Amino acid sequence: MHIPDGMLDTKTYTTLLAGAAGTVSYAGYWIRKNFDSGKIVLMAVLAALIFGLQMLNFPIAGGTSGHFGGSSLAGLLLGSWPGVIVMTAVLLVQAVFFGDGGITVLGANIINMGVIGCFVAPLVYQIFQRVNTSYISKVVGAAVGSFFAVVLSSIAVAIELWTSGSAQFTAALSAMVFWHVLIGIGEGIITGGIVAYIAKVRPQILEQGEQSTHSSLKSVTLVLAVLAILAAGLSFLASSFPDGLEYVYFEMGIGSAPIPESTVASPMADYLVPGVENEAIGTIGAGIIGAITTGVLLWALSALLTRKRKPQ
Amino acid sequence: MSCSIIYEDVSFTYPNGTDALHQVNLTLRHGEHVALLGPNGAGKSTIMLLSNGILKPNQGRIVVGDLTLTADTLKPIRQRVGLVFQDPDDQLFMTTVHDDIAFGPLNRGLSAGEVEQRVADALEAVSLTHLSAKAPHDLSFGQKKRIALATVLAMQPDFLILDEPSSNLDPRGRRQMMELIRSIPSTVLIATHDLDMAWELLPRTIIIDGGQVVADGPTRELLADEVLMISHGLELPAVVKYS
Amino acid sequence: MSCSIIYEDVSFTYPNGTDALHQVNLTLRHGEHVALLGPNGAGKSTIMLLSNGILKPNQGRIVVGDLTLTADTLKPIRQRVGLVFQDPDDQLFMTTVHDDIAFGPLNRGLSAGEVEQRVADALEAVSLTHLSAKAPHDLSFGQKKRIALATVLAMQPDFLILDEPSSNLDPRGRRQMMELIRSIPSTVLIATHDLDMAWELLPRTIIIDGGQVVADGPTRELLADEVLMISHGLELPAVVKYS
Amino acid sequence: MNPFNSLTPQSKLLGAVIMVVGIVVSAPHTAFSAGAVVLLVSALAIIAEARIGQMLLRSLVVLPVAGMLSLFYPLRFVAELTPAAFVTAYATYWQPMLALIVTPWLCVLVMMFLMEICTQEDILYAMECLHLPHILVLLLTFMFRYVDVMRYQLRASRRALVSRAPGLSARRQVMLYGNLAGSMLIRAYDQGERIHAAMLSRGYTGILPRLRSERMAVPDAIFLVCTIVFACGLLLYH
Ligand SMILES: Nc1ncnc2c1ncn2[C@@H]1O[C@H](COP(=O)(O)OP(=O)(O)OP(=O)(O)O)[C@@H](O)[C@H]1O
Ligand SMILES: Nc1ncnc2c1ncn2[C@@H]1O[C@H](COP(=O)(O)OP(=O)(O)OP(=O)(O)O)[C@@H](O)[C@H]1O
Ligand SMILES: [Mg+2]
Ligand SMILES: [Mg+2]
Repeated sequence: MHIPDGMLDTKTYTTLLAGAAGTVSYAGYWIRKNFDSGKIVLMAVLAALIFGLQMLNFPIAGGTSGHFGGSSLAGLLLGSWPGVIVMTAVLLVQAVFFGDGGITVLGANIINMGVIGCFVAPLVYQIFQRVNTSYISKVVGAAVGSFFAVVLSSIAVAIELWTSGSAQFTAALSAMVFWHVLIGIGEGIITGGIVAYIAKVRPQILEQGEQSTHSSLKSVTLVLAVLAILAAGLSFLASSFPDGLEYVYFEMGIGSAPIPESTVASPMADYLVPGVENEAIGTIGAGIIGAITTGVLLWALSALLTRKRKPQ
Repeated sequence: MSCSIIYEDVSFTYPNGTDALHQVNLTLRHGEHVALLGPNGAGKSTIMLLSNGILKPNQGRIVVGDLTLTADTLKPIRQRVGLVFQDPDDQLFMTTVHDDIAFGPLNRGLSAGEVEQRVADALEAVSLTHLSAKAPHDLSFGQKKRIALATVLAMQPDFLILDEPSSNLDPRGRRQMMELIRSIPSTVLIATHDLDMAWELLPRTIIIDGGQVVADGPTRELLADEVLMISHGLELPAVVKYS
Repeated sequence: MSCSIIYEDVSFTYPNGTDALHQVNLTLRHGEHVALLGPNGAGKSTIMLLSNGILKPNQGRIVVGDLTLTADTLKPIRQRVGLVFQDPDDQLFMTTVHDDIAFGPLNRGLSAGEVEQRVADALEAVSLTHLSAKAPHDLSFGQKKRIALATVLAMQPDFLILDEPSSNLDPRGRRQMMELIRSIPSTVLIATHDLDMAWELLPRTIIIDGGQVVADGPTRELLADEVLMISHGLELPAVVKYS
Repeated sequence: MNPFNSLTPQSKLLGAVIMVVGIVVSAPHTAFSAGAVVLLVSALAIIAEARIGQMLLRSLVVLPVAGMLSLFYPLRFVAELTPAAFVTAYATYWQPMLALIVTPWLCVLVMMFLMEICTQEDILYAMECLHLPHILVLLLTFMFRYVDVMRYQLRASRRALVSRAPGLSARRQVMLYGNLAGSMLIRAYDQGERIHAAMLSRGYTGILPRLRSERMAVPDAIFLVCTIVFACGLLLYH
């Protein structure tokens, strides 16, 4: 699901933006090192396919509908790192051109809908391949892998909503996971179907994807570790600022109802109690810190990637 | 069962605003073999795509056999009309040539033996039996054109609509295709720029230009009329010109 | 600058194992206009795709002008060789016809005025000036074929390679195209099944079959040789047959 | 004359991002601050002669997801699992729920305005100028080309399917979807490679040619300062 702007608070989205920037810049570096320019065609075609399929909704239970995510497919056919770039491109277009998914939460969406699938699905697929390399095992591995990727990414969304204070953890988690188990089945069928076709008609693509995954699995651990440290640091930094939503609601008296008892027992209880006197300054401060952190990271990223630009 | 097809006052405008057809009236009678001629962009392919409901007319109606084309009759009409597209890539989508040709007959619910027989016959008819196991997108353009024809032949439709069947075919393939069509008892409509084929094969000709029917009559009369031909981007067939 | 092109012992196998070319030797001299004939699947398109490095030979080498085709010389060679694909959908990729034709000249770094001039000329040459603002995919197949030709004409390449340029063109468009090619001083190679065009337009003919060159000589000699033609899926051109 | 024409694409994109960040950081919005954003965007849209109806319509894309997520909000305040408790929670907290919808909607409105004053090529150019990874911009450039290829492949597959299997059972149709998507991918890939080759053979070097090349100038600076002031104004309002 594309999270829109305003659903995540400053600490969460800056952390995830930083994490995504790091991942994407490493992915760009990896591609420059390992891919020739001819691969851009497959990447772009896959981006276009995923972009198109994301536009089509398929019905799931209870009158709701879900749509294809595509990160697993990208990860399986291209390898994890190129997959991340493809998903970033797709999500960027959805956000900027169609307003589907927000700008500030782009990092969160890249992690949820891109990075997780690009790594989880190939990993599961690899496990299946170790057991058996038959055609059936390829298809089933791809389908199961993409199912898990969808469910995991829904868990990530729930956690993000919870740390942002936009939702209660158990409610968000159970609703998200229930819904995404169904979506995951759809995703599994589509991914499995596409992989089945490609394994039959153009197995080379799948093999190349596997090779790319092999060589990237080692660096995954490293990046994930850095991400975790970064996340911990940033959330510590930002958590001293309260969430704007809670602040306005309780301090400015827009809502006048009494606070129910359960607030205290909720996982975010301490976070809900406003502690800073001048909230406007606090919020602005959080914004500024977020903006600076992101800016520095983006600058570093572009410096890294544009060093080798075409002369013109 | 009658295999006539009637266009009554059919107009069609593409979503981008191009007025492709304007009040076209046509009647093809049972078993007739008809040529549809006209310059590029005249509306030939548009007429063909209308015939089985891939495009829907903005105005007018189309009657196939005894059914008027509506959302309800789409299915039975598509069962009867076999359409070979101008671009073979619009036609082929399965993993192997064999599966692609078998697709139509299988969906008709024929028995496995019968399906195989039809596939074999269709491949034989376009002389590409040796390519049966290849993927359709791994073929040369002319081979794809032939396979596209075979996929429709295998369905033995009552009404055969061919868009530029001779383009990109080698001369021998073109001859074979012509012999094949001559032997088909169904109603046949062929859009083509191959005037010699029309001359030899198709007794009746319809000329359209700018989305309107401008002439309809015996091929050997119309195609020998130099003024008519030249004024619609055509010319005399070689057989007339050189003899 | 010399615009010859030489194939030396070139063999090519597609990834799916199809042996498309086998030790092909060819020399096209500066300014020559040559026809490449052969049945469907002979390897004509494959030869053309090799010429500017879209496919890479498994064996042998290709020399364009004074450069041997390698990864390093790809760019300058592509600047000189203009290729019109058999399938126009492979050629057109911008959002409007105008942008598509302007693409090549813009990449050459021409000034805006010059680019516009070239676009206007190319559209004029294929008589489709009125379609300049349309999306290339919203055209009829024949119109797309013409636009594909225009995109390459606008680049004024030293070496022009056309795959089936006359297919799907109406007779008038075909005439215009022939006049146009006659007036081009560059080296021209045309793969075609249109024997009359080869007869009228192209002094030299190369016939390939099964991935091998089987004849190479003056068009009017080869094409009048009925035994040779029939044995390679071809036939006599109408001008010979009917006169 | 439309003053936005004298702005470079990169400052348009940057301005939009600044406004979105301002809106997000200053959330939640009172009727007044939300009104201010809507008024500003409408005023700009009128100046730019943008299609306001279209913008509004397209901005609604955010409602399903934002609406669903905002439903989660009051759940934490449900003391016990009785219907009455749920009703109380939702009745009490409808304002934050609304706030959760308004913020994303305002952001999308800004982005839709951006799309009204920029073409696809503009945005790609702006991304290139703003030093987004080159591979990303390159990929996007190609992606836009191939979306059309995909669309036409889809059209082709549909045509093939309906004309040859009019009465396809639902089960077989589902089974064919994987096949169709796969074949679309392969076909688009093959065609993509040929198109890529066609582009290369027409001198393509990695950037789409652009007739005018824009540098930031005074109007851009003024525009950017204005957006920053507006964003800070929203923040300080609280
Ligand atoms: N998909 C489309 N969208 C919009 N306009 C189209 C489309 N296809 C064709 N047209 C336009 O409709 C008109 C008729 O096109 P049509 O394809 O029927 O011509 P045609 O007679 O088949 O030409 P050709 O001989 O080139 O195949 C033309 O002006 C063409 O530009
Ligand atoms: N993409 C491909 N993958 C695998 N095999 C191919 C591919 N394209 C063509 N072939 C095969 O290579 C051989 C030569 O094909 P080519 O396209 O060069 O023929 P051609 O002479 O251009 O034929 P046509 O007259 O039909 O255009 C054929 O046997 C064909 O089946
Ligand atoms: Mg047509
Ligand atoms: Mg060919």
